[in-house]
Amino acid sequence: MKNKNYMKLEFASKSTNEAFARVVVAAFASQLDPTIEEISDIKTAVSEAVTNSIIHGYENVEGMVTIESRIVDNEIEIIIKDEGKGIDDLEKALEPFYTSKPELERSGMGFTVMETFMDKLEVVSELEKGTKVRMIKKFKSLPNKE
Amino acid sequence: MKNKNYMKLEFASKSTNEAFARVVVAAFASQLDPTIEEISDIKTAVSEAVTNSIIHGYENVEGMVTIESRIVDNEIEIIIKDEGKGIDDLEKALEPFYTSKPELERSGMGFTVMETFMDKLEVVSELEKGTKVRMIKKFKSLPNKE
Amino acid sequence: MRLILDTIDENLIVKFKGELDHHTTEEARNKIDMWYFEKRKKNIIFDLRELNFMDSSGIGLIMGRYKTCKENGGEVFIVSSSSNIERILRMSGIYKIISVYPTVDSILENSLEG
Amino acid sequence: MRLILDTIDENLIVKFKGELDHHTTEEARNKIDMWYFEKRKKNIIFDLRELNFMDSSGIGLIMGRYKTCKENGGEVFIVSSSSNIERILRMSGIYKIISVYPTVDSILENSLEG
Ligand SMILES: Nc1ncnc2c1ncn2[C@@H]1O[C@H](COP(=O)(O)OP(=O)(O)O)[C@@H](O)[C@H]1O
Ligand SMILES: Nc1ncnc2c1ncn2[C@@H]1O[C@H](COP(=O)(O)OP(=O)(O)O)[C@@H](O)[C@H]1O
Repeated sequence: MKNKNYMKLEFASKSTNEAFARVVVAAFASQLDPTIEEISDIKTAVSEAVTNSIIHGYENVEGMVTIESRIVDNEIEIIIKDEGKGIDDLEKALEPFYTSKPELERSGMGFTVMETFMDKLEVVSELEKGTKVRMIKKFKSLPNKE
Repeated sequence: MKNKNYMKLEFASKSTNEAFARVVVAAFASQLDPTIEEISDIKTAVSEAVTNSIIHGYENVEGMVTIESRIVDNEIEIIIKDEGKGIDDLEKALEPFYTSKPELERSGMGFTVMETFMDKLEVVSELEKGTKVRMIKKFKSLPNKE
Repeated sequence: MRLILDTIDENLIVKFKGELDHHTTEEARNKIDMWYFEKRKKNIIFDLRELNFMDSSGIGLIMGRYKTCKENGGEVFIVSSSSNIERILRMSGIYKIISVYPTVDSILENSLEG
Repeated sequence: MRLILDTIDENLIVKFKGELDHHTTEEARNKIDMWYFEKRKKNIIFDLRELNFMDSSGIGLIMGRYKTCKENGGEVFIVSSSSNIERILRMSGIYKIISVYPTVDSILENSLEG
């Protein structure tokens, strides 16, 4: 039997919700019996994407961030979306160490972290429309039986 | 300054998600610095409402359960909704010990638990449309500053 | 949730660890009943001390076993110490028909004396 | 997140407990800089051993303090032992410019000798 599950979370783009978002995705992923390292990878990747939506997408104006997640067998898909200002030059944005906000002491490592800690990363962005980050991770463990 | 926050969660009506729903609401409420007892009250009330949507609303057919939550100052509002079969006789349903599913060993205490553990409970239901439970709890603690 | 089953004399001892909700009661119910009947026990002792969450599904589970035990001339006992679990047990009125004890031993001593 | 600040000689020791993300770095940054300048310290030692989460915001915070220290003729040191934190530190290339030690004492001994 296929192990399947789905959830969607929307929340206000407040920096207090970065920790909340991590807890939610980690709790959802926990049904896959992940290792501590796998959970840490997912929490870090989610934290990067959610932080980006809050500080780059909405630039601290309040908007809504959406996280959608699907589990199929031992694979988790996580989509993090905002309707913020979007990314002008996506290729440059994806480069390690590039940041448009050095004054906020951003390291420019966000996308690199997501890419390294997850198995797959896709970014779609449109100026003035928003940004959508899609990540996939395959877990080593066998899924829990229902 | 007013302490305000908002989140909305949708998930598949699977019984594994009962624990997930509790964790999410507890994590969201944790910004109010609740006591262990207050968190336990909220987790129990959420568990009752979500379980009802899964077993009574959808009768184990898969549908979506929605939890919306708002924090304003030291008050949390939690709305749990399904688009399941709805409740025929709401007055009877709210009576302690009444259950339409004694064969599943339901205790008929769900609504009584929600009422006792939260400060306010409102139920709206329409046959074949679904059920919406709205609960409010005021926390004793002062809200965290941002 | 972890379920630990044990027997002493004519008692089945059911120990829960973790969270007891609708999902986990479904898993526990069959195992408890199987042990109760296969090992021909009379009484069930629910040890709830290591449970950190229980909702009304747990009440339903205990009440269901209460009926089974009564039908077989047995009794149900509860061992509990956590205040959160106590609150829902008290609310449910279950203490009107089932006695609560602080330890498993205090039940066993009592039933030996009786 | 809890931030514990301490000074030994010309070193400011910054100890984090809990989770270091964008939200909590914002809280920590001002306090660290205030102590650094008010107490006229030269070096900063980041003790990350009790951190159970850090994302790239933490890298940004450390790199920012690295610049400040360099401008004031000082240095930055890291104390770390958790493998999860190690992974993001290594990935960021921060170890090319900042040295990591297993304990605070091993840094203090080193700088005394040096
Ligand atoms: N959700 C987003 N909305 C708008 N711009 C974004 C978003 N995410 C990333 N960016 C842009 O891409 C750049 C690189 O992102 P990232 O690698 O995460 O580094 P950092 O967050 O440290 O700047 C950001 O500086 C920003 O200009
Ligand atoms: N979301 C729902 N959808 C349909 N029926 C419901 C829903 N919630 C409650 N009910 C009805 O109300 C009755 C009483 O609910 P409750 O007090 O929670 O007891 P229990 O869940 O133990 O049956 C249920 O048995 C069911 O008939």
